[in-house]
Amino acid sequence: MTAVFSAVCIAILVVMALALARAMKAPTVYDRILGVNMFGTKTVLFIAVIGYLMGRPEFLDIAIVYALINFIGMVAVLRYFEYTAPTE
Amino acid sequence: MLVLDIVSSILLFAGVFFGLTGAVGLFRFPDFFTRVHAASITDSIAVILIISGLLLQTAFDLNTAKLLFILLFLMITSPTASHALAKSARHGGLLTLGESKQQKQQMQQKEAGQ
Amino acid sequence: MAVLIDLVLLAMLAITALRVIFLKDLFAVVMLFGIYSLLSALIFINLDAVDVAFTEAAVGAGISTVLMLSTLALTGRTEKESRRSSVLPLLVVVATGAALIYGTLDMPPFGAADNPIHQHVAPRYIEESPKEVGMPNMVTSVLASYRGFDTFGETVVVFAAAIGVLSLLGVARRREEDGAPDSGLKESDLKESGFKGHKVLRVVAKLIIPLTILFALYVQFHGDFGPGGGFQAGVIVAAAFILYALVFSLSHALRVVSPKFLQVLASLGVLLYASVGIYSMLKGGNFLDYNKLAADPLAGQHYGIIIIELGVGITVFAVMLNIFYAFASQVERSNIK
Amino acid sequence: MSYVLDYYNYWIVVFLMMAGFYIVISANNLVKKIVGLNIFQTSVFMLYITMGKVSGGTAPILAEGVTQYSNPLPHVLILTAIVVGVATTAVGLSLIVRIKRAYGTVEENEFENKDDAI
Repeated sequence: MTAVFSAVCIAILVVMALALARAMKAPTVYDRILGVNMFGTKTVLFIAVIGYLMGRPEFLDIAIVYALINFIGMVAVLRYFEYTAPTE
Repeated sequence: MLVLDIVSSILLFAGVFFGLTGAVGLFRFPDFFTRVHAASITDSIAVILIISGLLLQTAFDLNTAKLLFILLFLMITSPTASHALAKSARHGGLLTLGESKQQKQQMQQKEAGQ
Repeated sequence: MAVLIDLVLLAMLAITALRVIFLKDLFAVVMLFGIYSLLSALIFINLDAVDVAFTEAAVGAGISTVLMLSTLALTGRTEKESRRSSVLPLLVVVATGAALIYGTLDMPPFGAADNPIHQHVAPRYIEESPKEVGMPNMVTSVLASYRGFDTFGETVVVFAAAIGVLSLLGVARRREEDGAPDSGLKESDLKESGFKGHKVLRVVAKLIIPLTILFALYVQFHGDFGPGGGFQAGVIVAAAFILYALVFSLSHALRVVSPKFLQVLASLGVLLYASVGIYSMLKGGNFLDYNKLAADPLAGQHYGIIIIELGVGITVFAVMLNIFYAFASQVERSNIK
Repeated sequence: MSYVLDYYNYWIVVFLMMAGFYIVISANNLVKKIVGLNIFQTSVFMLYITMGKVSGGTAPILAEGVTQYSNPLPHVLILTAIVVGVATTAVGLSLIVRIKRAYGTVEENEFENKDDAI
């Protein structure tokens, strides 16, 4: 099972790298936010999988926090656009 | 036990496959709205598959409950975030591919008319 | 495997930092900073620092982003092109960096068990703290018991930061308490703000906020057994109320938890912490000597840690929310003008 | 290779520290300076946590069948530092808001010019 978890970890890392690339080089500002959002979701999954990989799955709490806090960050970003017109 | 391992591996790999597909879609799709579509839908299915793959590895304890909570929260927040993002983009004046093509055509027609 | 993950994550972190240097769009900088904090939390998990990752998770993605974005809403979002040459800063940085790299070569190798840092007090914490304090989570025992005085200082620093922000930006006030009608915000204006069109967001926020607060309570009281504790729980509760303020407008949030109440709460938390210390002195021990709190020293340790973690949680919650109020009311005011 | 692995974390820490330092001394915009300070700060956190890691160890939360734990002391120091860090960042940002109100700009060279004009 460790091999499976390792493979999954690496694959999620690849997805995260792609999302990071999108967030760094984005055609519109919304693409940037989309990249960040995707990065956040994949972070949650990565934390969950890495817990099983390291054999201490009781640290899933951190994944729960991310699932909740990511949403708040997202809302804050969208709220920010109410005040400033998005350019780019 | 072995069967469970195999099933959970299949679920995990399927989830990862969808995650990768979404990431590719994030780059290959032509405009923002198609990209939201690619990212958010694959996000949801990847979350469901990977978390259920991990669920099969737990022996009904606190970790099972935590994983279920993660699944619940992600199923609620991730589509909502995508929806809100797409809606903001729409209100912010972003055009879909078809609309921007139309606009271009109109511009060209105007130029041709002049 | 852990080494590989470490390599990849640190490389991604370095690339993100490099990109931040060259971006002129400050909004993009803040977004990348959010990713930066997610990445650093992952690295903390990979390096076994789960409590630290927890704190970074709660602080980095939520509060920091919100505060920076509200500052950007007030100050504008693009950095102007600088006419100064960047040669001198680059030279200074390269020289300092080279000196530091040279210095690292004398550092003990990463991860070796016989490094000097693992020789001094750490073995005692690892071996004795489960017996002396009676808690599985060594980080909590060291934080709250062995280094309780230090943590008290940190709590006071957080409290002082709140005083600093409030004296710089002023206390957020509701319309009713505001004397001058022209300087204050109109109730109707405030009702307009908030996500009026986002029905889905409102429903989901209503669902998420109680769950977040419930989870924060779990974090607060489960901190003895797993990752968590007062610092993290306080930040998470504050984040829940921030979500409320963002989705349902600031005036609603001010009505639910008023800034006055938060000021009282912030000082109450610090006082709760200090009173445990004083009480243990009255009982004949030293300041923050939990062994004297009950007949059984282990039970005393438990009481002491639960109470001071509660004090920390209350203070951190009140301070973070109050800081957010101060920034958000500035944003609303400038927006209405 | 093992030599590189032994020092890789430290080198990245130095790189991040210098990236943050460069932003602080070269950027004109004060908000960006704060971001630079935060990057610098995180590099210090990373250094502490790196030093606390024991290879083969696990998180310092008591578990059955585990003998090797990582060092809990750096974790304690950094945990409080993160919360204090965000509180001090808030103070810095509120100073920026006041500067904006007083000078109308947050670009360093511009408000320095205004100061000189007075």
